[in-house]
Amino acid sequence: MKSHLILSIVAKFLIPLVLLFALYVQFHGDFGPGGGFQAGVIFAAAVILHLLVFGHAATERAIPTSILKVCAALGVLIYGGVGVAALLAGGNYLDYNVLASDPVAGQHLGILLVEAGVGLTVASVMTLLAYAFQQRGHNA
Amino acid sequence: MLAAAGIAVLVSMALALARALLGPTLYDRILAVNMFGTKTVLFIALIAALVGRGDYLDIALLYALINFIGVIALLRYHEVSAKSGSEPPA
Amino acid sequence: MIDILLLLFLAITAIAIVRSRDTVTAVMLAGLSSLISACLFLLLDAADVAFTEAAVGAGISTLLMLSALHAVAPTKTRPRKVAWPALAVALLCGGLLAYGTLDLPPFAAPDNPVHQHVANHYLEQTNKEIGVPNVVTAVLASYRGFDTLGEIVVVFTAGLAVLLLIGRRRQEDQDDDAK
Amino acid sequence: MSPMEVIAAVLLGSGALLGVIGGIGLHRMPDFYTRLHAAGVTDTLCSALFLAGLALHFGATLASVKLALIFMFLMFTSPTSCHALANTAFASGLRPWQADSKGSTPPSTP
Repeated sequence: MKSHLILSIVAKFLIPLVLLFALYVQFHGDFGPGGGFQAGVIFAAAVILHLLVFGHAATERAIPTSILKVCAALGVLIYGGVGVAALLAGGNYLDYNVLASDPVAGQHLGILLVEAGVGLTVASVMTLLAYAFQQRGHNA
Repeated sequence: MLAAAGIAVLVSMALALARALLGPTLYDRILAVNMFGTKTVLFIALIAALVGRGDYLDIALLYALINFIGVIALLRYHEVSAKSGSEPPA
Repeated sequence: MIDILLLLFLAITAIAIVRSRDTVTAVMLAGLSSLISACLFLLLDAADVAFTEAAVGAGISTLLMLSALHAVAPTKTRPRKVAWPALAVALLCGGLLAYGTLDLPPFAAPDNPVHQHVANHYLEQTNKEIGVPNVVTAVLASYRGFDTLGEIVVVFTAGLAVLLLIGRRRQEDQDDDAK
Repeated sequence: MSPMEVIAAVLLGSGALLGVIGGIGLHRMPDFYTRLHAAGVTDTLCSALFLAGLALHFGATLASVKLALIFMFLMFTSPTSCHALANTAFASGLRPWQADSKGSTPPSTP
Protein backbone atom coordinates (compact mmCIF):
# COMPACT_ATOMS: atom_id res chain seq x y z
CA MET A 1 0.00 0.00 0.00
CA LYS A 2 3.06 2.23 -0.13
CA SER A 3 2.27 3.43 -3.62
CA HIS A 4 -1.43 4.14 -3.18
CA LEU A 5 -1.74 7.52 -4.83
CA ILE A 6 -5.46 7.95 -4.10
CA LEU A 7 -5.00 6.98 -0.48
CA SER A 8 -2.15 9.39 0.13
CA ILE A 9 -4.00 12.29 -1.53
CA VAL A 10 -7.15 11.66 0.51
CA ALA A 11 -5.08 11.26 3.68
CA LYS A 12 -3.27 14.52 3.01
CA PHE A 13 -6.63 16.24 2.69
CA LEU A 14 -8.19 14.48 5.66
CA ILE A 15 -5.46 14.68 8.33
CA PRO A 16 -5.64 18.48 8.84
CA LEU A 17 -9.42 18.25 9.13
CA VAL A 18 -9.14 15.51 11.77
CA LEU A 19 -6.63 17.62 13.71
CA LEU A 20 -9.00 20.59 13.46
CA PHE A 21 -11.86 18.42 14.70
CA ALA A 22 -9.68 17.34 17.64
CA LEU A 23 -9.11 20.99 18.56
CA TYR A 24 -12.86 21.65 18.25
CA VAL A 25 -13.59 18.76 20.62
CA GLN A 26 -10.89 20.00 23.01
CA PHE A 27 -12.22 23.53 23.33
CA HIS A 28 -15.91 22.82 22.82
CA GLY A 29 -15.97 20.34 25.71
CA ASP A 30 -17.51 22.95 28.00
CA PHE A 31 -20.59 23.21 25.79
CA GLY A 32 -21.14 19.85 24.16
CA PRO A 33 -19.90 16.28 24.38
CA GLY A 34 -16.13 16.07 24.40
CA GLY A 35 -13.13 17.19 26.39
CA GLY A 36 -9.43 16.65 26.75
CA PHE A 37 -9.46 12.87 26.79
CA GLN A 38 -11.47 12.45 23.59
CA ALA A 39 -9.58 15.26 21.84
CA GLY A 40 -6.25 13.62 22.65
CA VAL A 41 -7.49 10.32 21.28
CA ILE A 42 -8.71 11.91 18.02
CA PHE A 43 -5.41 13.74 17.65
CA ALA A 44 -3.54 10.46 18.07
CA ALA A 45 -5.84 8.80 15.50
CA ALA A 46 -4.87 11.47 12.96
CA VAL A 47 -1.19 10.84 13.64
CA ILE A 48 -1.77 7.09 13.28
CA LEU A 49 -3.41 7.69 9.88
CA HIS A 50 -0.28 9.59 8.82
CA LEU A 51 1.84 6.75 10.18
CA LEU A 52 -0.14 4.16 8.20
CA VAL A 53 -0.11 5.99 4.90
CA PHE A 54 3.28 7.69 4.82
CA GLY A 55 5.36 5.35 6.94
CA HIS A 56 7.24 5.74 10.19
CA ALA A 57 10.14 7.84 8.93
CA ALA A 58 7.91 10.64 7.58
CA THR A 59 5.79 10.78 10.73
CA GLU A 60 8.85 10.73 12.95
CA ARG A 61 10.15 13.72 11.00
CA ALA A 62 6.86 15.59 11.52
CA ILE A 63 6.48 14.74 15.22
CA PRO A 64 9.74 13.49 16.78
CA THR A 65 9.62 10.98 19.62
CA SER A 66 11.68 13.23 21.87
CA ILE A 67 9.08 16.00 21.73
CA LEU A 68 6.29 13.51 22.39
CA LYS A 69 8.07 12.22 25.49
CA VAL A 70 8.41 15.77 26.82
CA CYS A 71 4.75 16.53 26.00
CA ALA A 72 3.50 13.40 27.79
CA ALA A 73 5.17 14.53 31.01
CA LEU A 74 4.26 18.18 30.42
CA GLY A 75 0.53 17.37 30.38
CA VAL A 76 0.67 15.80 33.84
CA LEU A 77 2.85 18.70 35.00
CA ILE A 78 0.27 21.24 33.79
CA TYR A 79 -2.48 19.39 35.65
CA GLY A 80 -0.46 19.16 38.85
CA GLY A 81 0.79 22.72 38.40
CA VAL A 82 -2.75 24.10 38.34
CA GLY A 83 -3.30 22.39 41.69
CA VAL A 84 -0.11 23.87 43.13
CA ALA A 85 -1.02 27.29 41.75
CA ALA A 86 -4.34 27.05 43.57
CA LEU A 87 -2.44 26.17 46.76
CA LEU A 88 -0.13 29.18 46.35
CA ALA A 89 -3.09 31.47 45.71
CA GLY A 90 -4.51 30.45 49.09
CA GLY A 91 -7.06 27.78 48.21
CA ASN A 92 -7.19 24.01 48.41
CA TYR A 93 -5.40 21.75 45.92
CA LEU A 94 -7.23 21.91 42.54
CA ASP A 95 -9.67 24.51 43.93
CA TYR A 96 -9.94 26.77 40.89
CA ASN A 97 -12.02 29.49 42.57
CA VAL A 98 -8.93 31.38 43.72
CA LEU A 99 -7.14 31.36 40.35
CA ALA A 100 -8.82 34.54 39.06
CA SER A 101 -10.48 37.57 40.58
CA ASP A 102 -13.95 36.01 40.64
CA PRO A 103 -14.73 32.33 41.28
CA VAL A 104 -16.52 31.58 37.98
CA ALA A 105 -13.67 33.06 35.91
CA GLY A 106 -11.23 31.04 38.03
CA GLN A 107 -13.19 27.87 37.36
CA HIS A 108 -13.17 28.60 33.62
CA LEU A 109 -9.41 29.14 33.61
CA GLY A 110 -8.79 26.06 35.73
CA ILE A 111 -10.94 23.77 33.58
CA LEU A 112 -9.33 25.08 30.39
CA LEU A 113 -5.81 24.43 31.68
CA VAL A 114 -6.64 21.06 33.16
CA GLU A 115 -8.32 19.88 29.95
CA ALA A 116 -5.30 21.08 27.97
CA GLY A 117 -3.04 19.00 30.23
CA VAL A 118 -5.25 15.92 29.82
CA GLY A 119 -5.37 16.31 26.03
CA LEU A 120 -1.60 16.78 25.76
CA THR A 121 -0.77 13.71 27.81
CA VAL A 122 -3.33 11.43 26.17
CA ALA A 123 -2.36 12.46 22.63
CA SER A 124 1.38 12.03 23.28
CA VAL A 125 1.07 8.70 25.09
CA MET A 126 -1.19 7.17 22.42
CA THR A 127 1.11 8.36 19.64
CA LEU A 128 4.15 7.00 21.47
CA LEU A 129 2.45 3.62 21.81
CA ALA A 130 1.66 3.56 18.09
CA TYR A 131 5.28 4.44 17.27
CA ALA A 132 6.57 1.72 19.56
CA PHE A 133 4.35 -0.98 18.04
CA GLN A 134 5.11 0.17 14.51
CA GLN A 135 8.85 -0.11 15.10
CA ARG A 136 8.51 -3.56 16.58
CA GLY A 137 6.56 -4.62 13.52
CA HIS A 138 9.32 -3.51 11.18
CA ASN A 139 11.85 -5.34 13.28
CA ALA A 140 9.95 -8.61 13.40
CA MET B 1 -41.08 9.13 8.75
CA LEU B 2 -37.90 9.19 10.86
CA ALA B 3 -38.90 6.00 12.64
CA ALA B 4 -39.45 4.14 9.37
CA ALA B 5 -36.06 5.28 8.09
CA GLY B 6 -34.56 4.14 11.41
CA ILE B 7 -36.01 0.67 10.98
CA ALA B 8 -34.59 0.48 7.44
CA VAL B 9 -31.14 1.52 8.72
CA LEU B 10 -31.35 -1.09 11.48
CA VAL B 11 -32.27 -3.75 8.90
CA SER B 12 -29.25 -2.89 6.76
CA MET B 13 -27.08 -2.85 9.93
CA ALA B 14 -28.31 -6.36 10.70
CA LEU B 15 -27.54 -7.52 7.13
CA ALA B 16 -24.04 -6.05 7.32
CA LEU B 17 -23.47 -7.65 10.74
CA ALA B 18 -24.53 -11.04 9.35
CA ARG B 19 -22.02 -10.68 6.51
CA ALA B 20 -19.31 -9.66 9.00
CA LEU B 21 -19.96 -12.83 10.99
CA LEU B 22 -20.28 -15.17 8.00
CA GLY B 23 -17.16 -14.08 6.16
CA PRO B 24 -15.95 -16.09 4.28
CA THR B 25 -12.80 -14.08 3.49
CA LEU B 26 -11.28 -11.44 5.74
CA TYR B 27 -11.99 -8.83 3.05
CA ASP B 28 -15.69 -9.62 3.17
CA ARG B 29 -15.59 -8.98 6.89
CA ILE B 30 -13.74 -5.69 6.48
CA LEU B 31 -16.25 -4.60 3.82
CA ALA B 32 -19.16 -5.51 6.08
CA VAL B 33 -17.61 -3.72 9.07
CA ASN B 34 -17.08 -0.63 6.90
CA MET B 35 -20.70 -0.71 5.79
CA PHE B 36 -21.87 -1.29 9.36
CA GLY B 37 -19.86 1.77 10.43
CA THR B 38 -21.38 3.96 7.72
CA LYS B 39 -24.87 2.80 8.64
CA THR B 40 -24.13 3.51 12.30
CA VAL B 41 -23.12 7.06 11.40
CA LEU B 42 -26.50 7.44 9.70
CA PHE B 43 -28.23 5.85 12.68
CA ILE B 44 -26.56 8.26 15.14
CA ALA B 45 -27.52 11.20 12.92
CA LEU B 46 -31.06 9.86 12.89
CA ILE B 47 -31.14 9.62 16.71
CA ALA B 48 -29.92 13.23 16.81
CA ALA B 49 -32.84 14.22 14.58
CA LEU B 50 -35.34 12.19 16.60
CA VAL B 51 -34.21 13.65 19.93
CA GLY B 52 -33.72 17.06 18.35
CA ARG B 53 -30.18 17.61 19.68
CA GLY B 54 -27.69 18.82 17.13
CA ASP B 55 -24.65 18.21 19.35
CA TYR B 56 -25.11 14.44 18.98
CA LEU B 57 -23.91 14.91 15.41
CA ASP B 58 -20.36 15.35 16.77
CA ILE B 59 -20.38 11.63 17.52
CA ALA B 60 -21.48 10.80 13.97
CA LEU B 61 -18.78 13.08 12.60
CA LEU B 62 -16.18 11.44 14.82
CA TYR B 63 -17.17 7.97 13.77
CA ALA B 64 -17.18 8.85 10.07
CA LEU B 65 -13.48 9.68 10.50
CA ILE B 66 -12.55 6.85 12.87
CA ASN B 67 -14.22 4.27 10.62
CA PHE B 68 -12.00 5.25 7.69
CA ILE B 69 -8.83 5.15 9.79
CA GLY B 70 -9.83 1.75 11.18
CA VAL B 71 -10.38 0.24 7.72
CA ILE B 72 -7.06 1.62 6.47
CA ALA B 73 -5.31 0.21 9.55
CA LEU B 74 -6.89 -3.21 9.03
CA LEU B 75 -5.79 -3.29 5.39
CA ARG B 76 -2.31 -1.96 6.05
CA TYR B 77 -1.46 -4.37 8.83
CA HIS B 78 -3.04 -7.32 7.11
CA GLU B 79 -1.14 -6.59 3.93
CA VAL B 80 2.15 -6.44 5.80
CA SER B 81 1.51 -9.73 7.58
CA ALA B 82 0.43 -11.39 4.31
CA LYS B 83 3.52 -10.13 2.52
CA SER B 84 5.92 -11.41 5.15
CA GLY B 85 4.74 -14.88 4.17
CA SER B 86 3.90 -16.03 7.69
CA GLU B 87 0.31 -16.84 6.69
CA PRO B 88 -1.84 -17.10 3.58
CA PRO B 89 -4.57 -14.48 3.06
CA ALA B 90 -7.60 -15.57 5.06
CA MET C 1 -37.63 -1.63 21.04
CA ILE C 2 -34.51 -0.21 19.41
CA ASP C 3 -32.42 -0.87 22.53
CA ILE C 4 -33.49 -4.52 22.59
CA LEU C 5 -32.46 -4.91 18.95
CA LEU C 6 -29.10 -3.25 19.61
CA LEU C 7 -28.55 -5.40 22.71
CA LEU C 8 -29.26 -8.43 20.52
CA PHE C 9 -26.62 -7.22 18.04
CA LEU C 10 -24.23 -6.78 20.96
CA ALA C 11 -24.84 -10.31 22.25
CA ILE C 12 -24.39 -11.82 18.77
CA THR C 13 -21.15 -9.89 18.27
CA ALA C 14 -19.85 -10.95 21.68
CA ILE C 15 -20.50 -14.63 20.93
CA ALA C 16 -18.85 -14.22 17.50
CA ILE C 17 -15.75 -12.69 19.14
CA VAL C 18 -15.40 -15.70 21.42
CA ARG C 19 -15.94 -18.14 18.55
CA SER C 20 -13.69 -16.45 15.97
CA ARG C 21 -10.45 -18.31 15.25
CA ASP C 22 -8.64 -15.33 13.75
CA THR C 23 -7.26 -12.60 16.00
CA VAL C 24 -7.71 -9.87 13.37
CA THR C 25 -11.39 -10.74 13.06
CA ALA C 26 -11.75 -10.76 16.83
CA VAL C 27 -10.25 -7.25 17.10
CA MET C 28 -12.49 -6.02 14.28
CA LEU C 29 -15.61 -7.42 15.94
CA ALA C 30 -14.53 -5.94 19.29
CA GLY C 31 -14.50 -2.54 17.58
CA LEU C 32 -17.99 -3.24 16.27
CA SER C 33 -19.27 -4.13 19.72
CA SER C 34 -17.85 -0.87 21.09
CA LEU C 35 -19.72 0.96 18.37
CA ILE C 36 -22.99 -0.76 19.24
CA SER C 37 -22.43 0.13 22.91
CA ALA C 38 -21.88 3.75 21.86
CA CYS C 39 -25.28 3.71 20.13
CA LEU C 40 -26.86 2.26 23.28
CA PHE C 41 -25.29 4.98 25.45
CA LEU C 42 -26.59 7.57 23.03
CA LEU C 43 -30.10 6.13 23.31
CA LEU C 44 -29.75 6.49 27.09
CA ASP C 45 -29.01 10.20 26.50
CA ALA C 46 -25.39 9.88 27.70
CA ALA C 47 -23.70 11.83 24.90
CA ASP C 48 -20.32 12.19 26.62
CA VAL C 49 -20.07 8.49 27.42
CA ALA C 50 -21.07 7.62 23.85
CA PHE C 51 -18.46 10.02 22.52
CA THR C 52 -15.76 8.45 24.68
CA GLU C 53 -16.83 4.95 23.72
CA ALA C 54 -16.73 5.79 20.01
CA ALA C 55 -13.36 7.56 20.26
CA VAL C 56 -11.59 5.24 22.70
CA GLY C 57 -13.34 1.89 22.39
CA ALA C 58 -14.07 1.77 18.69
CA GLY C 59 -11.26 4.07 17.62
CA ILE C 60 -7.93 4.15 19.36
CA SER C 61 -8.02 0.80 21.17
CA THR C 62 -8.89 -1.02 17.94
CA LEU C 63 -6.06 0.82 16.17
CA LEU C 64 -3.57 0.08 18.96
CA MET C 65 -4.62 -3.57 19.15
CA LEU C 66 -4.17 -3.90 15.39
CA SER C 67 -0.72 -2.39 15.60
CA ALA C 68 0.12 -4.69 18.51
CA LEU C 69 -1.00 -7.65 16.36
CA HIS C 70 1.25 -6.29 13.66
CA ALA C 71 4.16 -6.34 16.12
CA VAL C 72 3.54 -9.96 17.11
CA ALA C 73 2.69 -12.56 14.50
CA PRO C 74 -1.10 -12.96 14.52
CA THR C 75 -2.24 -16.45 15.45
CA LYS C 76 -4.73 -18.10 13.18
CA THR C 77 -6.11 -21.22 14.79
CA ARG C 78 -7.07 -22.16 18.26
CA PRO C 79 -8.52 -25.39 19.62
CA ARG C 80 -12.32 -25.29 19.34
CA LYS C 81 -12.74 -27.41 22.47
CA VAL C 82 -15.29 -26.09 24.94
CA ALA C 83 -13.80 -25.67 28.42
CA TRP C 84 -16.70 -26.98 30.49
CA PRO C 85 -15.45 -25.96 33.99
CA ALA C 86 -14.79 -22.40 32.73
CA LEU C 87 -18.23 -22.27 31.12
CA ALA C 88 -19.81 -23.47 34.36
CA VAL C 89 -17.98 -20.81 36.40
CA ALA C 90 -18.90 -18.09 33.91
CA LEU C 91 -22.57 -19.12 33.89
CA LEU C 92 -22.60 -19.27 37.70
CA CYS C 93 -21.06 -15.77 37.99
CA GLY C 94 -23.45 -14.37 35.39
CA GLY C 95 -26.40 -16.00 37.12
CA LEU C 96 -25.39 -14.58 40.50
CA LEU C 97 -24.98 -11.09 39.01
CA ALA C 98 -28.37 -11.35 37.30
CA TYR C 99 -29.85 -12.50 40.64
CA GLY C 100 -28.20 -9.50 42.28
CA THR C 101 -29.94 -7.08 39.92
CA LEU C 102 -33.28 -8.17 41.41
CA ASP C 103 -32.41 -6.19 44.55
CA LEU C 104 -31.56 -3.02 42.63
CA PRO C 105 -34.03 -0.15 42.76
CA PRO C 106 -36.18 0.20 39.62
CA PHE C 107 -34.53 1.70 36.56
CA ALA C 108 -34.65 5.53 36.43
CA ALA C 109 -37.01 5.89 39.40
CA PRO C 110 -36.72 9.46 40.74
CA ASP C 111 -36.29 8.36 44.38
CA ASN C 112 -33.30 6.09 43.68
CA PRO C 113 -30.35 6.69 46.03
CA VAL C 114 -28.16 7.76 43.11
CA HIS C 115 -30.49 10.65 42.36
CA GLN C 116 -30.68 11.72 46.02
CA HIS C 117 -26.99 12.16 46.84
CA VAL C 118 -24.76 14.78 45.16
CA ALA C 119 -26.34 14.61 41.68
CA ASN C 120 -28.93 17.25 42.51
CA HIS C 121 -26.28 19.61 43.81
CA TYR C 122 -24.26 19.20 40.61
CA LEU C 123 -27.28 19.68 38.35
CA GLU C 124 -28.60 22.73 40.19
CA GLN C 125 -25.42 24.52 41.22
CA THR C 126 -23.12 23.96 38.22
CA ASN C 127 -24.41 26.98 36.37
CA LYS C 128 -23.85 29.24 39.37
CA GLU C 129 -20.61 27.78 40.74
CA ILE C 130 -18.77 26.81 37.56
CA GLY C 131 -20.61 28.60 34.76
CA VAL C 132 -20.12 25.74 32.29
CA PRO C 133 -23.15 24.48 30.32
CA ASN C 134 -21.96 20.85 30.12
CA VAL C 135 -22.37 19.40 33.61
CA VAL C 136 -20.26 16.34 32.72
CA THR C 137 -17.23 18.53 32.03
CA ALA C 138 -17.80 20.45 35.25
CA VAL C 139 -17.96 17.23 37.28
CA LEU C 140 -14.93 15.68 35.58
CA ALA C 141 -12.62 18.66 35.60
CA SER C 142 -13.68 20.58 38.67
CA TYR C 143 -15.83 18.74 41.23
CA ARG C 144 -13.92 15.50 40.67
CA GLY C 145 -10.61 17.03 39.66
CA PHE C 146 -8.65 14.63 41.85
CA ASP C 147 -10.11 11.58 40.09
CA THR C 148 -9.21 12.97 36.69
CA LEU C 149 -5.69 13.70 37.92
CA GLY C 150 -5.50 10.05 38.96
CA GLU C 151 -6.73 8.95 35.54
CA ILE C 152 -4.20 11.01 33.69
CA VAL C 153 -1.39 9.72 35.89
CA VAL C 154 -2.56 6.19 35.12
CA VAL C 155 -2.45 6.89 31.36
CA PHE C 156 1.00 8.42 31.70
CA THR C 157 2.33 5.56 33.82
CA ALA C 158 0.92 2.93 31.48
CA GLY C 159 2.54 4.61 28.50
CA LEU C 160 5.82 4.81 30.41
CA ALA C 161 5.63 1.11 31.26
CA VAL C 162 4.96 0.11 27.63
CA LEU C 163 7.85 2.24 26.43
CA LEU C 164 10.14 0.73 29.04
CA LEU C 165 9.12 -2.77 27.96
CA ILE C 166 9.18 -2.29 24.19
CA GLY C 167 11.37 0.76 23.52
CA ARG C 168 14.40 -0.68 25.32
CA ARG C 169 14.37 -3.95 23.39
CA ARG C 170 14.46 -1.98 20.21
CA GLN C 171 17.70 -0.26 21.27
CA GLU C 172 19.40 -3.58 22.03
CA ASP C 173 18.30 -4.99 18.68
CA GLN C 174 19.85 -2.02 16.96
CA ASP C 175 23.08 -2.59 18.86
CA ASP C 176 23.04 -6.21 17.78
CA ASP C 177 22.53 -5.16 14.18
CA ALA C 178 25.45 -2.76 14.42
CA LYS C 179 27.85 -5.46 15.65
CA MET D 1 -47.17 18.08 5.43
CA SER D 2 -45.32 21.04 4.01
CA PRO D 3 -43.48 20.59 0.70
CA MET D 4 -40.17 20.64 2.62
CA GLU D 5 -41.25 17.68 4.73
CA VAL D 6 -42.38 15.79 1.64
CA ILE D 7 -38.98 16.30 0.01
CA ALA D 8 -37.25 15.27 3.24
CA ALA D 9 -39.40 12.13 3.46
CA VAL D 10 -38.68 11.21 -0.17
CA LEU D 11 -34.92 11.69 0.33
CA LEU D 12 -34.89 9.72 3.58
CA GLY D 13 -37.00 6.97 2.07
CA SER D 14 -34.87 6.54 -1.04
CA GLY D 15 -31.70 6.65 1.05
CA ALA D 16 -33.01 3.99 3.42
CA LEU D 17 -34.18 1.88 0.48
CA LEU D 18 -30.72 2.05 -1.10
CA GLY D 19 -29.18 1.03 2.21
CA VAL D 20 -31.39 -2.06 2.43
CA ILE D 21 -30.67 -2.90 -1.23
CA GLY D 22 -26.94 -2.69 -0.49
CA GLY D 23 -27.43 -4.97 2.51
CA ILE D 24 -29.32 -7.52 0.41
CA GLY D 25 -26.65 -7.29 -2.27
CA LEU D 26 -24.06 -8.09 0.38
CA HIS D 27 -25.77 -11.48 0.75
CA ARG D 28 -27.02 -12.23 -2.74
CA MET D 29 -23.80 -11.61 -4.66
CA PRO D 30 -21.52 -14.58 -5.33
CA ASP D 31 -18.03 -13.35 -4.45
CA PHE D 32 -16.09 -10.58 -2.75
CA TYR D 33 -15.75 -8.18 -5.68
CA THR D 34 -19.42 -8.24 -6.59
CA ARG D 35 -20.29 -7.72 -2.92
CA LEU D 36 -17.92 -4.77 -2.86
CA HIS D 37 -19.77 -3.43 -5.87
CA ALA D 38 -23.14 -3.86 -4.17
CA ALA D 39 -22.14 -2.35 -0.84
CA GLY D 40 -19.60 0.26 -1.91
CA VAL D 41 -21.68 1.88 -4.63
CA THR D 42 -24.93 2.05 -2.70
CA ASP D 43 -23.23 3.22 0.50
CA THR D 44 -22.19 6.61 -0.80
CA LEU D 45 -25.46 7.56 -2.46
CA CYS D 46 -27.43 6.13 0.45
CA SER D 47 -25.62 8.33 2.97
CA ALA D 48 -25.83 11.35 0.64
CA LEU D 49 -29.63 11.07 0.29
CA PHE D 50 -30.10 10.22 3.96
CA LEU D 51 -28.02 13.12 5.25
CA ALA D 52 -29.72 15.53 2.81
CA GLY D 53 -33.10 14.41 4.15
CA LEU D 54 -31.96 14.92 7.74
CA ALA D 55 -30.54 18.35 6.85
CA LEU D 56 -33.96 19.38 5.52
CA HIS D 57 -35.46 18.09 8.76
CA PHE D 58 -33.09 20.21 10.88
CA GLY D 59 -33.46 23.31 8.71
CA ALA D 60 -30.87 26.07 8.51
CA THR D 61 -29.02 25.46 11.79
CA LEU D 62 -25.54 24.48 12.95
CA ALA D 63 -26.72 20.88 12.81
CA SER D 64 -27.15 21.11 9.05
CA VAL D 65 -23.58 22.38 8.72
CA LYS D 66 -22.38 19.38 10.69
CA LEU D 67 -24.45 17.09 8.47
CA ALA D 68 -22.82 18.67 5.42
CA LEU D 69 -19.41 18.01 6.99
CA ILE D 70 -20.31 14.37 7.67
CA PHE D 71 -21.49 14.07 4.08
CA MET D 72 -18.23 15.56 2.80
CA PHE D 73 -16.14 13.16 4.90
CA LEU D 74 -18.18 10.15 3.79
CA MET D 75 -17.99 11.30 0.19
CA PHE D 76 -14.19 11.19 0.40
CA THR D 77 -13.60 8.27 2.75
CA SER D 78 -16.16 5.73 1.54
CA PRO D 79 -14.93 5.37 -2.08
CA THR D 80 -11.31 5.57 -0.89
CA SER D 81 -11.71 2.72 1.56
CA CYS D 82 -13.54 0.65 -1.09
CA HIS D 83 -10.72 1.31 -3.54
CA ALA D 84 -8.05 0.40 -0.97
CA LEU D 85 -10.01 -2.72 -0.03
CA ALA D 86 -10.28 -3.92 -3.64
CA ASN D 87 -6.67 -3.07 -4.31
CA THR D 88 -5.38 -4.94 -1.25
CA ALA D 89 -7.61 -7.93 -1.92
CA PHE D 90 -6.39 -8.18 -5.53
CA ALA D 91 -2.77 -7.68 -4.52
CA SER D 92 -3.04 -10.47 -1.96
CA GLY D 93 -4.16 -12.92 -4.63
CA LEU D 94 -7.96 -12.98 -4.37
CA ARG D 95 -9.23 -13.34 -7.96
CA PRO D 96 -12.70 -12.34 -9.20
CA TRP D 97 -15.08 -15.25 -9.67
CA GLN D 98 -16.14 -15.83 -13.27
CA ALA D 99 -19.35 -17.56 -14.23
CA ASP D 100 -17.82 -19.76 -16.92
CA SER D 101 -14.99 -21.00 -14.72
CA LYS D 102 -16.78 -23.42 -12.39
CA GLY D 103 -20.50 -24.13 -11.98
CA SER D 104 -22.59 -21.79 -9.89
CA THR D 105 -20.78 -22.06 -6.56
CA PRO D 106 -18.23 -19.32 -6.05
CA PRO D 107 -14.88 -20.08 -4.50
CA SER D 108 -15.10 -19.15 -0.84
CA THR D 109 -11.33 -18.97 -0.40
CA PRO D 110 -8.66 -18.17 -2.96
